[in-house]
Amino acid sequence: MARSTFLGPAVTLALVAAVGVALPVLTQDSYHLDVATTVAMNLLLTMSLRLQLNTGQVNMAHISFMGIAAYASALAVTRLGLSFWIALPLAPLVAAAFAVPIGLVALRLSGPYYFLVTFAFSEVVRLVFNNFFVGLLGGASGLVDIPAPSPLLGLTFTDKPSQYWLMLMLFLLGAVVLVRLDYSRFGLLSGAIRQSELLAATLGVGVLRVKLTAFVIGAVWAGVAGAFFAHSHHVLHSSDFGLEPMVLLVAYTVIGGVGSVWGPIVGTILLTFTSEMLRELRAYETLVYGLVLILTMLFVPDGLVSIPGRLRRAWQRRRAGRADAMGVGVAA
Amino acid sequence: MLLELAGVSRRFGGLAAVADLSMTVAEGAIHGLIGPNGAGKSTVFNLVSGVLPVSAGAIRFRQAPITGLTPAEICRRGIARTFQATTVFREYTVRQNLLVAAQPRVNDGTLAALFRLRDYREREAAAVARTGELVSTLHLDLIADRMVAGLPHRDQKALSVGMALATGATLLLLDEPLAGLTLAETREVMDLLRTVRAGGITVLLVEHDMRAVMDLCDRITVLDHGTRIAEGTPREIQTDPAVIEAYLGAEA
Amino acid sequence: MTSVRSIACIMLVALFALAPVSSAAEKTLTIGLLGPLSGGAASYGVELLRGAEMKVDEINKAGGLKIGGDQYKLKLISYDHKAIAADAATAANKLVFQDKVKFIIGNAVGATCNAVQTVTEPQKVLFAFVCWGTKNLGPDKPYSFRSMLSQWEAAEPFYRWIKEKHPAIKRVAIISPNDTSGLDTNTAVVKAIKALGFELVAEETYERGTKDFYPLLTKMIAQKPDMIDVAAAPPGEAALLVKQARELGFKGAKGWTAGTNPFNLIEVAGKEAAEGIWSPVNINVKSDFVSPAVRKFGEEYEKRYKELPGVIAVANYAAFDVFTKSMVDAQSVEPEKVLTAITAKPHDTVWGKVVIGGKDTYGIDRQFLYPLVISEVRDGKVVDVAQTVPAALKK
Amino acid sequence: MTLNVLVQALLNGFGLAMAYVLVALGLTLIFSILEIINFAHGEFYMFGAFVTYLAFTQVKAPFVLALLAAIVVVGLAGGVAERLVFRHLRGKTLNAFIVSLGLLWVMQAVAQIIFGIQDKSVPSAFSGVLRLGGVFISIERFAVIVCATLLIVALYAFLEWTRVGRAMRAAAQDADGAALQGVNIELISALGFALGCALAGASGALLAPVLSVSPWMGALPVVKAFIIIILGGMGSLPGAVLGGLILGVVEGVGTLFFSSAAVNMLGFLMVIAILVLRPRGLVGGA
Repeated sequence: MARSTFLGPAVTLALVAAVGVALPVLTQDSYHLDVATTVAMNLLLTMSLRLQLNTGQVNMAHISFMGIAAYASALAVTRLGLSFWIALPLAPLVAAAFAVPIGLVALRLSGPYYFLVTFAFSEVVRLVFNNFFVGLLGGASGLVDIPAPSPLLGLTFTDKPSQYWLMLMLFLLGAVVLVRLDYSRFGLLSGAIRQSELLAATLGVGVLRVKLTAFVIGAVWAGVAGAFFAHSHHVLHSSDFGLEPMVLLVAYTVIGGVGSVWGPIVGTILLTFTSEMLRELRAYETLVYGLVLILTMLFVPDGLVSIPGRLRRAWQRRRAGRADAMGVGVAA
Repeated sequence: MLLELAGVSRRFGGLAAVADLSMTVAEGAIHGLIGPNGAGKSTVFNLVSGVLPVSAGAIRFRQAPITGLTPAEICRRGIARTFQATTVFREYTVRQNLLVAAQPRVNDGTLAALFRLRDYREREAAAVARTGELVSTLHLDLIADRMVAGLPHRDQKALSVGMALATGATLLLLDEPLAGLTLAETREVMDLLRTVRAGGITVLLVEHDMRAVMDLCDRITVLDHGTRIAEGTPREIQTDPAVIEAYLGAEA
Repeated sequence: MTSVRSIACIMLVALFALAPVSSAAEKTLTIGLLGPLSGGAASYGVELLRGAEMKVDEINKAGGLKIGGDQYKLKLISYDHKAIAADAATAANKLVFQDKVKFIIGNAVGATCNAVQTVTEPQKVLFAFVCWGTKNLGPDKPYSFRSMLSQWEAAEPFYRWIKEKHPAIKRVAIISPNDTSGLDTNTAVVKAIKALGFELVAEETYERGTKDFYPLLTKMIAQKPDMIDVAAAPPGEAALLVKQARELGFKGAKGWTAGTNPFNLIEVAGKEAAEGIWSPVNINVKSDFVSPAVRKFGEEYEKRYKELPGVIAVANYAAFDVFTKSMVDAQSVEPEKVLTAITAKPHDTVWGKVVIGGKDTYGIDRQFLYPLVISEVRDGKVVDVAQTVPAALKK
Repeated sequence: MTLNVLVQALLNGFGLAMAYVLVALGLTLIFSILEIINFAHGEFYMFGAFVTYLAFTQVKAPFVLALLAAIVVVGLAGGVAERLVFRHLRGKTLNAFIVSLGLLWVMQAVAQIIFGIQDKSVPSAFSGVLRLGGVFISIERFAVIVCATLLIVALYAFLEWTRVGRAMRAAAQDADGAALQGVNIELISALGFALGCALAGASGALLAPVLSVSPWMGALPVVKAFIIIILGGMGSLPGAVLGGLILGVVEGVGTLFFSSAAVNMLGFLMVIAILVLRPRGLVGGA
C-alpha cells in the first residue's frame, strides 16, 4: 500500500470530490450525467473490490453482493413498503449476511480454488435471479417498475442530475471510509498480506481475519451501489450481475493498480472513457479493448497508478547511487 | 527452560527431515543450532514457528505446548523468526516494514481503526514510537523512508532482524543473519545480538560462520541428518569427536 | 487595432444576412438503432442493422425525405449493448441526449427493451423493436412499437392451421431459451395449445448457448410427443435441436413458432433433419406467396451481405419504411405528429399491407400486423404452404 | 421412466464428457506449470473448431488430418501466446487474469470479423445413427468418445514415459526443484502451454461437426472444465477423467428430473460443497 502519494490522502480525496462536484456545473447533458453516475457507481464498486483484491486473489462474487442488495432494496420498497432511505442502509447488511459465510468458505482456499468457488457462487446467484422465485424476483423478464428514491427533506431524486448527486455523495462517503481504512493499520496489514502472506503470518498478523474483514466490507459497499442501481435504473435483470460486468470491474481495478487505494479510481475513469470512445467501433470495440488490457498489463504490471511511483523511485535511485559512491553507507 | 522440544520429528513422505529431536533453550541465552547443509536446521525453525506441522513429538514454550498453533498465534505468544532467504515487504518503506511487525498483540480492529478510537490511537502511537527506537538502534535512520525494494542486501537483512525484534518477542529464531556480510558488518550484527541478549531476549541462532558461533553462543546444539548428535558449551562442542566426524567426514 | 475589429464585425453581419436567404436548406435526420452486435445473440442485432442500412441508403439515394419545405438526408447511429440491460440503458441515453435522436428503430433481446424504455418513454422518443416480452407493449408505453409479429400474434393462427391440416397431431412438446423472449413464447404457445385442444406433454427451457441437447430431448421424447416445437430457439440452436432429435429416433412433426431464419437452420442442421419443419413467423424471400418487393429486397440483401435475410432484417426494413412514410404524411419530424400519422391508417410495405393493432392483447394499438405466412422446409428449400390474414387487416 | 430412457440418459452424460475432459486437462496442465488460470482457454477450443471448419470446407481434408491440423495450429498459437505474453506472468494471478481476459476478447472479435456472426455447420466424416435396443447415439458422437479417449491415453503415455513429458510433470510439481535438476524451464513452460492449448483445440475439432461452430462457442466448455477440475482435483489426470464422468452423469440423468437451470446450479453447488469439504478437489492431485 504505497503510502507516499504526492499530496497525502485528504488532499487527493478533496481533489476527487471537487472534480465530482464541478461536473454537473460544467454539463447538464443527461448522457454525460448518466455516464458520470455510472462511473461514480463503478468507482465505489472497484474501490470496495480492491480491498479484497489487495490480498492477492480474484473475487468473482463481488457483483453478486451488489445484486443481492439491489434485489433486497427493490423488494423492501415494492413489497414491504419501506422508504428507500430505510432500504439503503438495510440492503448492504443483507449482502453482508451472505458475504460472511461465503467469505469463510472461500478464504480458506487459495489461488485458483478461491477464484473458482467465488465464480461458482456468483453463477448460483445469477441463476436464482433468472430462474427461481420468479414471482418474487421477476425471473428472466426481470424485476420492473422499481420506483425512484422517495423524496427526502424536500429533495426529489427522479431526474438525472439529482441521481448523480445522490450517487456522488454515496461514493464520497464510501471513499472516505475506504481511504481511512487504507491509511490505517488495516490497510498496512492487507498490503503486507498481498506482498507475502507467510511473512505477515509469522509477524503475528491474523491473516484470515484481515481477509474476511476486507471481503465483508467490500460486500457492504457493493451493496450500497446495488441499492442505488436498483432505484436509479428501475429495472433489475440477472444479466446485470453476471460474468461480463464482473470481469469489467476486475479489469478496471487491476489496470488502475491494486497496490494503491487510488488505483481503481484511475482505472475506472480511464477505461470507462476508452469504452465510451470505442462505442462506435462495434465488433472492433472488443478487439481494441482486449489489446488495451493485454498491453497495459505487460508494460505496467503494477497498474497505471504505479507509474508516478516508479518514476520517482528511478529518480531516487539515481540520486542514491551517487550517495553510495561517496561512501555514505548504512551502518558505517 | 524457555523452549523445549521433546521427541520432535517431521517426515516428508519417506524422508525424515527431523527425527526424534529433543533439545532445550535456556532463557536469556544465545543458543547456537549448527550442522552441515540439509541437517534439518531450517525445518526446526519452521516447526517451532508453526509454519510446518510436526509429524510427532511436542514443543513447549514457557512450559505451555505450542504444537499445532498458527504462526500468528505463536508469534503473539512471543516467538519471532527470520527466514534464510531474507523476506521483507519490498513495496513498503523500512519504517512501514517495522510498523507491520510492531503490533502483533493489537487486534487489527478495523472498526476501531475506522473511527480512530482513543485506545487505537494510543496503540498506534506506541507502535510508531517503538519503530522509531528500532530504526536508530539498527542504524537504519538514513534509509528509514526509502522503499525496501531498492535497498542493498545487507540493509534488508538488518531490517528482517529488526522486524523480529519489533514484534516484542522474547525468543528470536534467526536463520543465518550473518550470511553474505563483510567482516565489519558481521562484528556489527554480533554486537547487536549481544545488546539484544543484554535486553533479556533469548536467541536461537542458525549460522555457518563458526568463529562467530563459538564467540557468541552460550550453548550449542549440533544437528546431523535430522537428529541431535551433540549439545554443550562451545568448548565442549569443538572437541566432541561426533561433531568433528559429522563436519570433516570420517577422517581417522 | 480598431480596423481589425471593425472588419470582423462587417463579416459577422454579412454572414447572418446570408443565412435566411437559402430556403430549401439541406438537413440531416438522425435515427438511432440498438442491439446485441457481438456475443451469442449477435445474429439478431446485425440483421436489424442491415435491414435499417438497406432502407436508409435507399431513401438517401432517392434524394432523402421532403418534409415541411426541407430536404432531409437520413443518418443512422447504432450502438452495441451485448444483451446487457444496464448497457442498453446507457446506450439509449447516449442516443437520446448526446446524438439528440427522436426515433430509435431497432432493438432486440427482451430485457434490454425494458431498460431502453426507461429512457425513451419519459423523453417521448418513438421506439420500434423486435423484443418479445409481453411487458414491452402497453398503454403506459405509448411511444413503443413492435415491428414484427410476436408469438402472441403467430401462435394461435399457427396451431389453428396445424389442427386443420394435420389433425393427427395431438401431443405437443415445446422448448425455448430461458430468457425473456423464450419464456414469453412458451407462455403464448401453451395458451394457444390449450385453447385449441392440443395436449401439452412437455415444456422445457435451456440456458442460452447450450449446444448438446441430448439430455433435454431424451426427456421430451420420452413423453411420446406427436410434434416438437423449438419455439423461440435462435436458428443455430434450433438446428441442433432438430438434428439431435432425429438422431435420438424422433420421427414426429417439427414446429418453430419463432422461426426467424430457416435458411440458416437448414445450413446448420442439414437437409434431412430440417425436412418438414413448419414456421409461421419467418419470411421466405424466394417464395411465390410474397410480393415482388420482398423478392427484390431479398436479392439486394444477398448481393450486399452474401447471406439470405432473416425475418428480423425484413421487419426493421419495413419499420423504417413505415416511420419515414409517416413523417412525409405528417410533414413533420415531431414524434407526436409522426405517432398519430403511423397509427392513423394501414401502410403499404414490403410485407404488403400493415395495420398497427394489438389492442386486445396489449391494451394499446402498437403491434405491426401483416399477413402471416406459414412455410415448410421441403428438400432443403423453404416452401410457403399457407397464409392467414390477421383479423384487423380483414376490416 | 423406462429402463431405455435411463440408459439413454447415462449414455448422453458420457457422450461428450471425454471431450470436455480434454479441455479440463489442458487447463490444469497450464495451471500446474505456470500457476495461472487461462481465462481464454475456451477461445483456443473455438480456434480448434474453426481450423477443422476450414480444413473441411476449403480443403476437403479427411477427418484425421483435420484433427491433426487443429492440434498443431492451436498448439503453435498457444506456444506463441506463452512466449509473447504469459511467460512474464508466472504466478501473478491478477495480471494473468486480466491478460487472458484481454486475449479472450481479442480472439472472439477476430473470429467474428473473419467468420461473421451466424452459426456454421462442419460436414461430418461420419453419418448415420447407432441403435442399440431403444438407445440411440449418432456415429459422429461415438467417434468423439473414441478419439477423445485415445487422446487422453496418448497424453497419459506422453506424460509418463517420454523425457519431455516427465520434465513437464516435474515442472508442474515444483518449477524451482525441476530447474535445479537441469530442466529447461523456459522451453518446458512454452511446450506445456502449447500442449494445454492443443488439447482444447483438439476438443474443439472433435466437437465442431457435432455441435456447429460460432465465435462464442468457447464460453460454456471452459465453465464445464472449471467444474471438472474441481471435481477431479487440480493437476491430476485420473481426477479430471473422474470429474468429467461425474459431471456427465449429473447432467445426463439430472435433466430427467430437474429443469436445466436447476441442473446447471447443481454443478456449481457441487463445486462449492467439494471446496468446503476437500479444498484440493476429490482426488486432490499435485
